[in-house]
Amino acid sequence: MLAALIILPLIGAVVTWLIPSDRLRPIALSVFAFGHLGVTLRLLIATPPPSTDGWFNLDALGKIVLLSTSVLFFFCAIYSIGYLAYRLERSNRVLCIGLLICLSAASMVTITHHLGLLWVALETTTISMTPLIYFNRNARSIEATWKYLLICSVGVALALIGLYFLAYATIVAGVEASLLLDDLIRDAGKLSSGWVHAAFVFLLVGFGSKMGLAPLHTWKPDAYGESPGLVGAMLAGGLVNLAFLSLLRVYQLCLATREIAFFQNALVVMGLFSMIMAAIFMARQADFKRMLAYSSVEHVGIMAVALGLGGKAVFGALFHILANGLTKGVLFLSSGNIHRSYNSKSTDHVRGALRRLPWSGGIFLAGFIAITGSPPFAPFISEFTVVSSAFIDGRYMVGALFLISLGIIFIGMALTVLPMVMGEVPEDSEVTSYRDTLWTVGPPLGLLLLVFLLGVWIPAPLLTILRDGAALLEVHP
Amino acid sequence: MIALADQLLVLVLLINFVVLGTSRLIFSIRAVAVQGVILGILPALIHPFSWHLVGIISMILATKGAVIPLLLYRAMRSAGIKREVEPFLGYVPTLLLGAVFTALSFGFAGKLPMLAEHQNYMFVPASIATLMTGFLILTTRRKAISQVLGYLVLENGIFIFGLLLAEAMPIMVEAGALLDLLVGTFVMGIVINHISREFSSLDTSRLTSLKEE
Amino acid sequence: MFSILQGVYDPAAVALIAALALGFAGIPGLFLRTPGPGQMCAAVISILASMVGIPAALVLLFSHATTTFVLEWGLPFGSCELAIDPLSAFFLLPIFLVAAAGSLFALGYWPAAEHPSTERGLTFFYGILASSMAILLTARNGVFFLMVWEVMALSAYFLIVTEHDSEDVRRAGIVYLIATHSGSAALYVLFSLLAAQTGSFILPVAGSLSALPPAAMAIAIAAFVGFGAKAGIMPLHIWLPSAHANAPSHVSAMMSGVMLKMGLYGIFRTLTFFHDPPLLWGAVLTVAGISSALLGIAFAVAQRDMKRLLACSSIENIGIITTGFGVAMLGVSSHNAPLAYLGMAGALLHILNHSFFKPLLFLGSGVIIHAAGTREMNLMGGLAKGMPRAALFFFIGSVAICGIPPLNGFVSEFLLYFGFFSQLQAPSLIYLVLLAPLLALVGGLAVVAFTKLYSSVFLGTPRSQGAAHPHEAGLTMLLPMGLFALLCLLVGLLPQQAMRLVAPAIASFMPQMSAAVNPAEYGVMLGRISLMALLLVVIAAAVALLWRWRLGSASVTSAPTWGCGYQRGTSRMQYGATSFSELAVSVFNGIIRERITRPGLNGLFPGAAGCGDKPTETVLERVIAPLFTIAGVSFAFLRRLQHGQMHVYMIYIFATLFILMLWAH
Amino acid sequence: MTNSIIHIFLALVMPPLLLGVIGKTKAAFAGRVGAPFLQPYYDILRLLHKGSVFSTTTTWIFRAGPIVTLATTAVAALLIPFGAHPSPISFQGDMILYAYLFALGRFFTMAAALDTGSSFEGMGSAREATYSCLAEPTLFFALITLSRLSGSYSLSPMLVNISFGVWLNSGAALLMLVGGMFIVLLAENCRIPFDDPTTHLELTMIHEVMVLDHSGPALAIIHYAAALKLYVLGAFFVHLALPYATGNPALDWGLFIISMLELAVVIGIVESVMARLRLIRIPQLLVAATILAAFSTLLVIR
Repeated sequence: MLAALIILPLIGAVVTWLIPSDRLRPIALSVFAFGHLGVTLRLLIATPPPSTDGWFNLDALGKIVLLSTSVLFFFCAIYSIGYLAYRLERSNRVLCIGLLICLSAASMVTITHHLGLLWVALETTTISMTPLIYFNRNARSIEATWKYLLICSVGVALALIGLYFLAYATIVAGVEASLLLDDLIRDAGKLSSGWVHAAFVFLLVGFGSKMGLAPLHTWKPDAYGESPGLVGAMLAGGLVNLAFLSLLRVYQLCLATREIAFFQNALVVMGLFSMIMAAIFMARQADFKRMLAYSSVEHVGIMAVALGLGGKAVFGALFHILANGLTKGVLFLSSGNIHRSYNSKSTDHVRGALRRLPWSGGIFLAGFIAITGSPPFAPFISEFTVVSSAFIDGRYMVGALFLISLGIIFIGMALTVLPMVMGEVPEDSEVTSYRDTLWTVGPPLGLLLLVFLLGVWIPAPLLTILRDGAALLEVHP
Repeated sequence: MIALADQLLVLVLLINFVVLGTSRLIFSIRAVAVQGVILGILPALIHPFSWHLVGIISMILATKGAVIPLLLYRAMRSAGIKREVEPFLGYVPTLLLGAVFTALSFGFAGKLPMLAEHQNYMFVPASIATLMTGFLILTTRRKAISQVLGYLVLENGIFIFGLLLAEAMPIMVEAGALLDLLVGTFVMGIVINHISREFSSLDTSRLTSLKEE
Repeated sequence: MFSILQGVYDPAAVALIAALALGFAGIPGLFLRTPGPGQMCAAVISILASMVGIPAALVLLFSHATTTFVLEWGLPFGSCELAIDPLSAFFLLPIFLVAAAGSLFALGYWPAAEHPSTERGLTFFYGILASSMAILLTARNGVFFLMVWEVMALSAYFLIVTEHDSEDVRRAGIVYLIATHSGSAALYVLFSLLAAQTGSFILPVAGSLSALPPAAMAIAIAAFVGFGAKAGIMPLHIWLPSAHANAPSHVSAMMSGVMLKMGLYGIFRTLTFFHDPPLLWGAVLTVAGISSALLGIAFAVAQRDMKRLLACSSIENIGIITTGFGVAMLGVSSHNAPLAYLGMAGALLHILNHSFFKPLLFLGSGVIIHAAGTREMNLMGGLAKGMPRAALFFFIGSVAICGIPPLNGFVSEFLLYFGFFSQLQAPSLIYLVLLAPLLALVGGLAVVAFTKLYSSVFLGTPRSQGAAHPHEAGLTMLLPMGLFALLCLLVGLLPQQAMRLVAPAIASFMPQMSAAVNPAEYGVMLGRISLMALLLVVIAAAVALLWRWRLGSASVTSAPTWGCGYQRGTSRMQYGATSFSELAVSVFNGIIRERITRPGLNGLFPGAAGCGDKPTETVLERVIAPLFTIAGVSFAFLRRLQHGQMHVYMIYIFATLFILMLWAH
Repeated sequence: MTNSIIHIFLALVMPPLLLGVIGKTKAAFAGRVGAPFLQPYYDILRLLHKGSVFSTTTTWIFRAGPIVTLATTAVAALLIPFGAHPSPISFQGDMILYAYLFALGRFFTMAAALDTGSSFEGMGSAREATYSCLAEPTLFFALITLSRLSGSYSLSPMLVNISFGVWLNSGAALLMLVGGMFIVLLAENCRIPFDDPTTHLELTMIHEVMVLDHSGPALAIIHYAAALKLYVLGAFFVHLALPYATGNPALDWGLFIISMLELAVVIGIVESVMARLRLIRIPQLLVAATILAAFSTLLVIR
């Protein structure tokens, strides 16, 4: 059953490769996405036991990321039917194949417990996304692609040497050389702290740059800004979570090695730094897709802070995986529609979106309210959990900085988003063929409803999964 | 045999300095190619013979020694550039920094516990030093090609470290090496060719239109 | 969801259902093709809900009991409790009243036929706003409270930006949104700290926490900032004037009449958690209150935009209420029961009164905007001729809000005054009595502001074409105004009855204090007041009759106003709004600083020239805006970090790695 | 009971006499014979018999103005004690009502003035508005001081309480209070140096210009109400300045009447020896009054 997660998308990749028509391909994509979603839900309900060699084990953490990725991918796939219909000027074969390969690798990341394999899968997602960012085939997009590729590759390379350090630590410790999470956790006590520390640093920087923690985030605004809406959604809502999952694995290891304090502090510092950076760059942002990219930087920061705080905040971190992923989907897809309709990403040209695109504009506005942590939307739950546990645990400084940067970000984002959606459409604004249709509006709307639902009611099974996940990340005395 | 390995590692370090010091792209490409070849030989020295090993070695020699350098060479020709003019940091300072980092990496390696059989060999320092060299190139060079070269050197550093693990977990090392080198660098090659088509130049200082005013 | 509502006869359940019904009022309209019926149905639903809800609230108020429900919800913040105690019930009254009146008023003021694009959203969010406020009062779980609070704030935002085509409206909306969101941040802190104290997000019961630990002080500060920003206490009022001015009038009525009170409710509720609070808290509230009263009314005097004037006077009234509450807290801290009782009674009664006359005035302003097509008082005049009834109601409101007998405003201020004076015999805090002259000054300025408002709008002759042909408002608009005017009169003439509404709320707020005083004596006092009010009416009637009789026997002629010899007097030469208040404003010069643009006249025969004035939003324009500019500049500097040069990005990575390495070892 | 009847009788009949006395005094200073003491009564009666002219601009407010002004002043007259005799109506907190009754009257007067749409009357009411709200705090400081001295919350006790004994104890406070209240008395009743009831230049008027358009009975009511206001505030002032009291009721009534007349004479003298202030100076004088009263309050409550 687990294998299906990996294989199904690969089959899909082959099929879409064979399909000649640019109109049919997205439909096939959606079909396979639906299949994947089905398998995912099936797996969440009836989880198979870990594989005997311990390489594959779909634990609670994996489930959360898998769920968010699969759901987001499903909606993106549906969206692609409507969206790519407007982009028939160029073939979408590479796009569809890339997405499916990425999905397969992503599933691999979520189900494996072998750090090496996890790393390989992660690298695969990075590379499979490269051509997608270059979808628009222009100078700006090639630049974005280049930066994305080089920075992420360097980052992942660093992660690799981090893993090597870890492995060498096992050899030095004289225990069975292995990168299986469970073995490592078992032998964690024996590993020499020198290598382990070095490993953690390299892994943190490596996965951090993939995740986009400041100051390793520099590729994000370019890549998100230049890639199509749905690719941006997958990057911000999917890949970010995969990188975060990898960090969670490292975190589990740290817990076992009792070296957690340094790692936690590092996470808090980097997280807050990311939030502040995002705050600075979001104010007066003239390009709304770049703004969304910085918002993504902010939210990985939130997750990092939450993880670093530990305790109750970890629940917030895990829930934020879902909340952030889905909300980012809402924002990127609706902003993609707005971009299509105005044929511009500049907030100087985009005005009165509520008038021109009542649905997309409204969804974008709602997404903005959601992502800035206002109830009744899901991000509120996670962000409030983080804030409250910060204050309850007496980390007043962290809590205060957290709130302040949230405040600045809200102001900056409001000053960008509200003028976009409100008011009159400027006369000189370009008139394009784009109209809101069920296919382009339905997916973001569906995601929005999910975000709202999770904001007022978390289903009991999901709650248990989240709690189990949090339990995996607690200090075991 | 393994004593010879150490000599080769010294060679690797020297090549690092060559790459840091030269301004002619073609020359540094060749240097990196040579480095790759050396790295290809190294496993043969430290591991017992096996067909598997032969496969690995030939693969590495092919990619590091031939394919990627050729790719870069073509890109360079198509873009019609010969040398890395005005780097962000002059060659002499770069060399000095390289020396400093090499020294540092020896120190760093000294602090870490080693297996007895690796104790008096310089795998770890060499790998760290190469890694740093790669970084140095990435941060000081302007041309996209030079940056790919930097990435390659960085990879070589990692690869050297991987040799220590080769018998403990071969799959891991190969996966790492192959995925990174083959796929990663290969894709980079493709992207570079795209860049040279877009800009008819590989000067990444042209690739700065995406920024905040 | 409400599976727990067994026995619908339970008044608390009825009140809750009515509250929810308010929320659903606007929903049918969203799905109807033609806009008209939706609005009508919304009005009917909310009126019915209020007819059910107000009696239920009254029953709960007088029952002196607290009813608690537990709501199952899927969120990991403990159980979600809803409870209605007399304090909540007291605050429920104005919500139901204003919601019903407003939605009826909307039928005439914002008819769906004329505003097809905006009406649906307006009606929908109006219901949501009312409902969320009602539910807010019942929330006893901190997180649930926050969620409802935000829903309230956001729906208010969408109501404010109904006419978002206009730049002013958008700016007002953004300022409001930023202000309220910053307030919410403070509330995050508040409820987190509370949870840290009690160990759960369930709000603690009254008097269960000690006020001694520093955390308590932090909680108090957070509450003051978070809720004060919503209530519009100076200097947290920045959003208030423009928001109230730019929202549709019945929305302004709802916001000013009810929503601001939610902030006060929050402060009340939070401070009830603590037993024997320190004097400082009361002192801070008192000072903040009296200064916002004074400055608020001073700003009101300076305004030339009718609705801004009303908004500023809201700041004043909130200030008066806060003063009363602060005094009450001081009474609690100093174990001075009469002071606590009078302060609280004054505050609560003024809350009630303000929710009568302020909606009346805002609805009236809506009628005026319909008639004159502007909010600019300098362009109006003489409207009373065309709309006598609306003018009468508006006049009642204006007199009432000045706190003048025989209307309701006087009663609540009277209680406060008496509280101050009674300090003269008190063992401590005698200096509180000095608040009386300040409050008197506030009253005097209020008279200036509202004579200015009423006269420049309704009296004299029209100052512009727009105001030349006013028409009487429709029944749906007059009915709510009449209702509020009637309530003002009733409370003014029968204050002791109004007192009975307040008593239970006080009892629930400070049981030991209200046990220590005998409300009867205040009842007697208020009885005298109502007697005097009646006497006043009688004498006035007598004089009027006498005059009638005289007029009957003498000749009555009518002629144009005597121009003191000027034959060519035009209506533009009247004393307008600005000129009327110019002298008074000059007294407060420096705080208000009207920006007056004078024409540069030169040459023997200068051409046509204009002269305008604009009162400054001192806090916003002198303090907040500069801060934003500074932040913008410094951010712009830091943004160079993202300059698109690859190798520097690499340096970032390298540096991070290096620093972390050093940190780790 | 009889006292109440006398009280009401005096309040109804005596006020215009004060105006007459003031007029006589000024005439005497000017070396004229001057109008008879009862002239104000004649004026009022004559006005009552005249017909009325109403501006076409006006609404019911214009007519309500005089009525409400008179009614409020009358009620105030019932609250204030005359001489040693407590007022007919007295209850806890009536001093607040007393202060606010005038506010009601003022509201209507100003509204009525603006109702005519005449720029002069608007000017007058603008001035009235500003000055009276500056005078408000002074009155309250006075009330606080008195309430503190008498330990009661009602006008009658707190005013009747003032005696030479009190003067001996807290003379300084009372002296300042007298100063402040005298200024307020003049300001509230629009006497020189604040306003000149007899000038003929509308630009300089405050109260008189507000009633320009009133005619006939309305004007009569206004004149009478103004006199009554002077009387009521005067009675308040007399309690502070001239607190004589003998046990004997009749004698006390006599003393009260005499002291009221004295007050009128004093006002007359002030009006004859002073010139009207420039309008810019008026707020300063009022603030000075407030400061005086505030000091007296601080003296008694510290």
